[in-house]
Amino acid sequence: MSLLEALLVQRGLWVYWAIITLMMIGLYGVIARDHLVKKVMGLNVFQSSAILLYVAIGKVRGGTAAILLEGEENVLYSNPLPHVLMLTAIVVGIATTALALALTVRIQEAYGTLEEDELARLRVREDEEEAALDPHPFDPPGEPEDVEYPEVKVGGGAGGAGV
Amino acid sequence: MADERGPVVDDEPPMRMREQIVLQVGGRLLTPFILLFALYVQFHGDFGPGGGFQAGVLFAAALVLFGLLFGVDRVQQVIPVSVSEVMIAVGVLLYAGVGVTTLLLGSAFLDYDALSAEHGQHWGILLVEAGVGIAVAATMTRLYYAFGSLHPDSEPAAGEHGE
Amino acid sequence: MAAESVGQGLQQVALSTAFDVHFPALEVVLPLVAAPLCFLFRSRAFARILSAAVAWLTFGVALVLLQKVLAEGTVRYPLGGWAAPYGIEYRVTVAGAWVILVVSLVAALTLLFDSRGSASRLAPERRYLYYSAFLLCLAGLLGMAITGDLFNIFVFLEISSLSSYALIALGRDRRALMASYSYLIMGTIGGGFFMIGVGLLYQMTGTLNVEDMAQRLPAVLDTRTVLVGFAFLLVGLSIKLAVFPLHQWLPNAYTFAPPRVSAFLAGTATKVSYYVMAEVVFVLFGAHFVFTEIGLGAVLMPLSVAAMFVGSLAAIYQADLRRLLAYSSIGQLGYMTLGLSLANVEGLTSGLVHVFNHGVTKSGLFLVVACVGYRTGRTTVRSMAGLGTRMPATSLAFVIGGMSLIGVPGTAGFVSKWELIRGALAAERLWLAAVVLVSSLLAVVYVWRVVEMIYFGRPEGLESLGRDGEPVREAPFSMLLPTLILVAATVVFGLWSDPTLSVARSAAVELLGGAGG
Amino acid sequence: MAATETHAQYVMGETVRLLDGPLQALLHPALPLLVAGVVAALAPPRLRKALLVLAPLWGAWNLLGFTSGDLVSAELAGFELILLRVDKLAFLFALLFHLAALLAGIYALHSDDRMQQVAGLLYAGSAVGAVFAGDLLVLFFFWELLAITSVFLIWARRETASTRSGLRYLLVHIASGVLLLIGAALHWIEFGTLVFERMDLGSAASWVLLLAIGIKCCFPLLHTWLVDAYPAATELGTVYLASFTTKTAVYALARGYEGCEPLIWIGMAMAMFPIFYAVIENDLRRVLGYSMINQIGFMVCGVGLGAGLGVNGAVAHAFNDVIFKGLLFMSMGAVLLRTGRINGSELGGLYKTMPQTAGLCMVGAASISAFPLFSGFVSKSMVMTEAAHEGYVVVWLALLFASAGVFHHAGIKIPFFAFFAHDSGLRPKEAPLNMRVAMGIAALLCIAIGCFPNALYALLPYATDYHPYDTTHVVQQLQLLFFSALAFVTLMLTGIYPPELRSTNLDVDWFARRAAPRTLRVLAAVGGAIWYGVLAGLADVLKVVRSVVRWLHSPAGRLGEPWPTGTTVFWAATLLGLLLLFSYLGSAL
Repeated sequence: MSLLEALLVQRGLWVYWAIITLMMIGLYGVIARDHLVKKVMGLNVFQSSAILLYVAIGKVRGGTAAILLEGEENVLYSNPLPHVLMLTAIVVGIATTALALALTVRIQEAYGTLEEDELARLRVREDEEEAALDPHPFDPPGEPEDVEYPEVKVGGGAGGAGV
Repeated sequence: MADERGPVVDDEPPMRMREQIVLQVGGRLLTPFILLFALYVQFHGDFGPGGGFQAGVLFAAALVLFGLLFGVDRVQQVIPVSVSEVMIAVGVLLYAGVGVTTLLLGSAFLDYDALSAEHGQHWGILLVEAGVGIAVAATMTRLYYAFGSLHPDSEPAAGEHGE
Repeated sequence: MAAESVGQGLQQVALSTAFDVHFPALEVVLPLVAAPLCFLFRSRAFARILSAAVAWLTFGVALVLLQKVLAEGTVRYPLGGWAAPYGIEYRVTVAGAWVILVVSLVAALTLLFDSRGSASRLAPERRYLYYSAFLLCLAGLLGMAITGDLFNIFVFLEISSLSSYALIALGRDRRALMASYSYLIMGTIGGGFFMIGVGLLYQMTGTLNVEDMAQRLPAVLDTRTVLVGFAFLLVGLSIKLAVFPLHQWLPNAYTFAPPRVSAFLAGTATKVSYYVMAEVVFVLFGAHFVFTEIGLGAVLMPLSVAAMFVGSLAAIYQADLRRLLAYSSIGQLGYMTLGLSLANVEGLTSGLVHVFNHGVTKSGLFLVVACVGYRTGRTTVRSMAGLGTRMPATSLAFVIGGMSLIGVPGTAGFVSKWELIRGALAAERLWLAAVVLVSSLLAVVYVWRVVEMIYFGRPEGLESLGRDGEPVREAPFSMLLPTLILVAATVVFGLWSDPTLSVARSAAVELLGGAGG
Repeated sequence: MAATETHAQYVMGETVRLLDGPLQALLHPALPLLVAGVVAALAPPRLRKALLVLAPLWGAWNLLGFTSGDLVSAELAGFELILLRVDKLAFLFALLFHLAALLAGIYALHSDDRMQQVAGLLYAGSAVGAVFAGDLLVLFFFWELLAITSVFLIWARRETASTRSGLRYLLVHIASGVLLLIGAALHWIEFGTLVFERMDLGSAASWVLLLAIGIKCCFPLLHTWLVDAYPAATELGTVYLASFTTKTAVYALARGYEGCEPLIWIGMAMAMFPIFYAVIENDLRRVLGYSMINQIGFMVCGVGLGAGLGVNGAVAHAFNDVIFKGLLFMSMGAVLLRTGRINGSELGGLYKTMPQTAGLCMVGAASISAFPLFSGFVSKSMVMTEAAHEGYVVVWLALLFASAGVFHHAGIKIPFFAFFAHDSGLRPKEAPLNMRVAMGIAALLCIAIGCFPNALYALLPYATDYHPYDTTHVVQQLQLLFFSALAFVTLMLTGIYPPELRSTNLDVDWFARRAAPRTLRVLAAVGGAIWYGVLAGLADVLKVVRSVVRWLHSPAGRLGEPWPTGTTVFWAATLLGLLLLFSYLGSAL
């Protein structure tokens, strides 16, 4: 069996490929997009992949919901625990998204933009203005000056030149 | 430095929405049923799939739908911002209160058997789920208020209280 | 405030004989219940008093728990009465009790700190939200250290993270918003990784209980799923722990948060993650698997060393005191992870004792900066010019805290560094000991900059005037008291290191399975 | 070996006493000065001045309560630390430091500079602490304290140049401290103890420790900090600096490396090479700095020659050197204070208005040149006698040459250029009274020790019956000095020696003829060029390191600036990938 077959055709494994793909899409969104809201969307996709992973874990082929039915025994249940856990994860996701969006609203109000590179520029300028109030002893503004050599006297007259 | 723009989200789309007769009539018809269904999911949670979280979301969905069609102010006539905030706290406290009660009754935290030997589990679940439902519904509503009524000097979203 | 806390305290004492079995739950439930109460009553004064009282109560409970754990071994508490592998179990170990002690102590003292002036962007009438979020954060951090259920750790992690994002965003400077945003992105990814890791391990073992899983894992350790799960867990925690290349959310978050939040988070948030990481590495997977079979040391050790240097070097260049302290935190966290990566008793002891020592020191220093900010209106290094005579107590507090950061003998910082060097020598890595010493020199430089400014700097022009053009005076007593308590603690536990060291050592021995490395 | 036996006698003492008897009532000898320093930091000027004089007296009184063999130890984090170990060697140095602190304290009375006065007291206290340190960790603590407190004396001048100098000074001394700590760690690993005792060269620890001490002791090539920093300090600061740091290092050498032969050769080199630099130097305080290295050379040599006369000579010379070098630095400080300049070519003719200072300076000059009846004579001759006695002819010759060189640059050049020579037209006031008092006491001591050396000999670590005033010594020394003086006078009178041309070499010793100056200059040039090349190379490396650090870590640097969120997430993903790869590979192996 080729690797591809092993990975794709083997029953049930495809779902993990889907999850990984989803996760990578999400991470890519966070890494590559500059717009803050798009980053949040990437984050949501990433979280969904994690949620799907749990759902996939709990699913049992042919299993039903885990409800005790009278008179029936040996029923095949899906594992409800991961699914229940995901309720919490979804709550967390909503809270995160809501908070992130609230922040973006605030950022838009404060800076008038949501592009991260622009925001970085603005913030750097703010940092520099602050730093300008506080010149650093080891790092004077302007050109980095040369290291001062320890004073060495070499010879007096003919022998050599003082430094 | 920040260039102050106008309102971030303007009122235009909801205004237009109010003129959609079909949507308005449909929405008005659907809202009570969604609310009822929410209650069903809430109370049926004892026996089958469902529970406070799903119910809360459904409840909030009804309010959000209504708000989208008729404006946030109309929903706020029914459930003012302050009420929604109080409900969040009440919901969480209901949940925690059951736990503390069991604690004070001498059992473990959230050990429902302490409430009543026979029906302890029932009552416990019922109360806890009610707490969750109230908290979730109120939080979602509050989130909708926060974003739905955005204008530059609005209150910050209370997203961090969505737990 | 006092009456309230004493009243509750008395109640506690009366109940304690029969009630102390519930302390593990109470530790988390107290702040968790208090948070919505603050929200419900919408009163700033009430919220202040309640949160301070609750924080002191949790501190008291933590003390009792620690004593109990030291006397009786691990304390277990089944939530909802469901026994361990099925229900969620709260499990207080020595290390866990140690961490919650630090967290609750720092919380209690920072809440005692009377943050005046408009430190946060909330309108005064909505300030209660701040305390609500603060308590939630506290509950989350305590919960992470107490619960014995992996998914529960994730939930508490998110509770504390979400509330800390909100708290950081409350900082007055608008840069706080971006700081909070990037922390949010990083934190969520970290939490997500953690959750995925837990899911993969659950898939292989069918349990979420740490101890139960630890028993089942050896059978499946050689599967790739477990390896992947481990990697996800570790990276997720590394983000929360600000391990070297993943540290960049931290400086701005600590810099622009409201002063008390900086002090609280700097003393606690990363420390709890450190504990969780130690638990995952040593309890869940075991030192043998992590360090011998997959050789994590080869990854973690260079990163820790890099963090020590990157953090300290960057701190040297900072103009803002808070950012200076934040970068120094990155360096100090490097010492802690280095201790963990040594995987011997001395190393882990140094890490765990540094949880306390650094927590106390750094919180104290952030409070010092808050005092300076309140009086001078600025928090740059330059704003410390000539404070030696005008704010003598605050200045002295900074000097002592700074000495602890350097690791001068007689301060708490020395105790942990000494232990770390012993760990390095015990692991026969002489160069590590040398590296630790050299990096301490960098701390000398950045601390010295400030000290020089305090005692030899001359305020120029308008700088001689403080906030609102008033002359700079010593900070008010209500701000000074908690600051001085924290700073005094660094000296007290620097000179009298037996209690901290012995607890940390027994926690380390316990984590390492009593085998002694 | 006889050497080690006698050594053991005084190091071990008779008994070990732990905090009983008179010791209980006494403070650690370093405490009076340290406490006074801390109090002075907060005290008003008047009280501070009183402390400057009273603290050394108090400390000395306290010190006199100790006897050899006293030992105080404490436990810290599982280590037993010997905070205090008293024997004759440490006692003598401690006494010396108190004396120096007293002289410098009196000398400092006219000033109101809190920083210098506080730093001076703390500095003296740390030197006292260092000589009583019984183990390497305690020594390290005081070693670093010494560096940290003394740098303020340089910074106190509050000029850019002195700030830079001070930073370099601090860097060098912190490095020395770190080396000491590394040495201590190695020592612990190798021998399982931290007690600071005589050790044999050979173990890694001994070499690292020698390097650490060597930096403070100005071994050749490690000496630059001294001539860099001393002239940069204030007039008061240099007096303090000259008394403690190098002498503490000499103490450490005497304690740890007594009788190690390499030290003889190192000492010889130290006695020789600074002469070339001193001759061509214009800044009179820097001249004194070079002569200081030269004098330490004698001491190092003495330590290398080993127990008995060698170590005795080294210690005695250290004692005398602090006094007469202090005296010379004080007189130059007075000149600097009154005229604001210190270059030989800009001074001259000051004897007209500063006669007392000039006279006192000449007493110091006579002492350093080892005139009979002055203090230098009674100690320097011990070292030279021992060198000859042990059969080191080359060393003896080199030291003789060095003596002549000293006479030239310190004995003649300093007073001549400052107070006589070509009249510069400056008419400054006489030095302040307190300075004259301090110099007067020092001068009296110089003469007293020179005339009655037995009091000093009684304090020395080894019993001695040495008599400096025998015919051979006196005649030989007088020959050396008078011929030097004769040559100098002849050259002056015939106009061959133009005082303003500072490059002209006046090494008119007995052996060097007219060709010598040229040779010397070429030697100095070649040596200097090589050394300069090394330094420049180092400086380039430093520059690169610094710019790399700045590029990485400054707020605008790659690692210092806040990364965009995406970058951090990218690193998270990368780390995850790395870890996956790593654990995969690790488990595959």
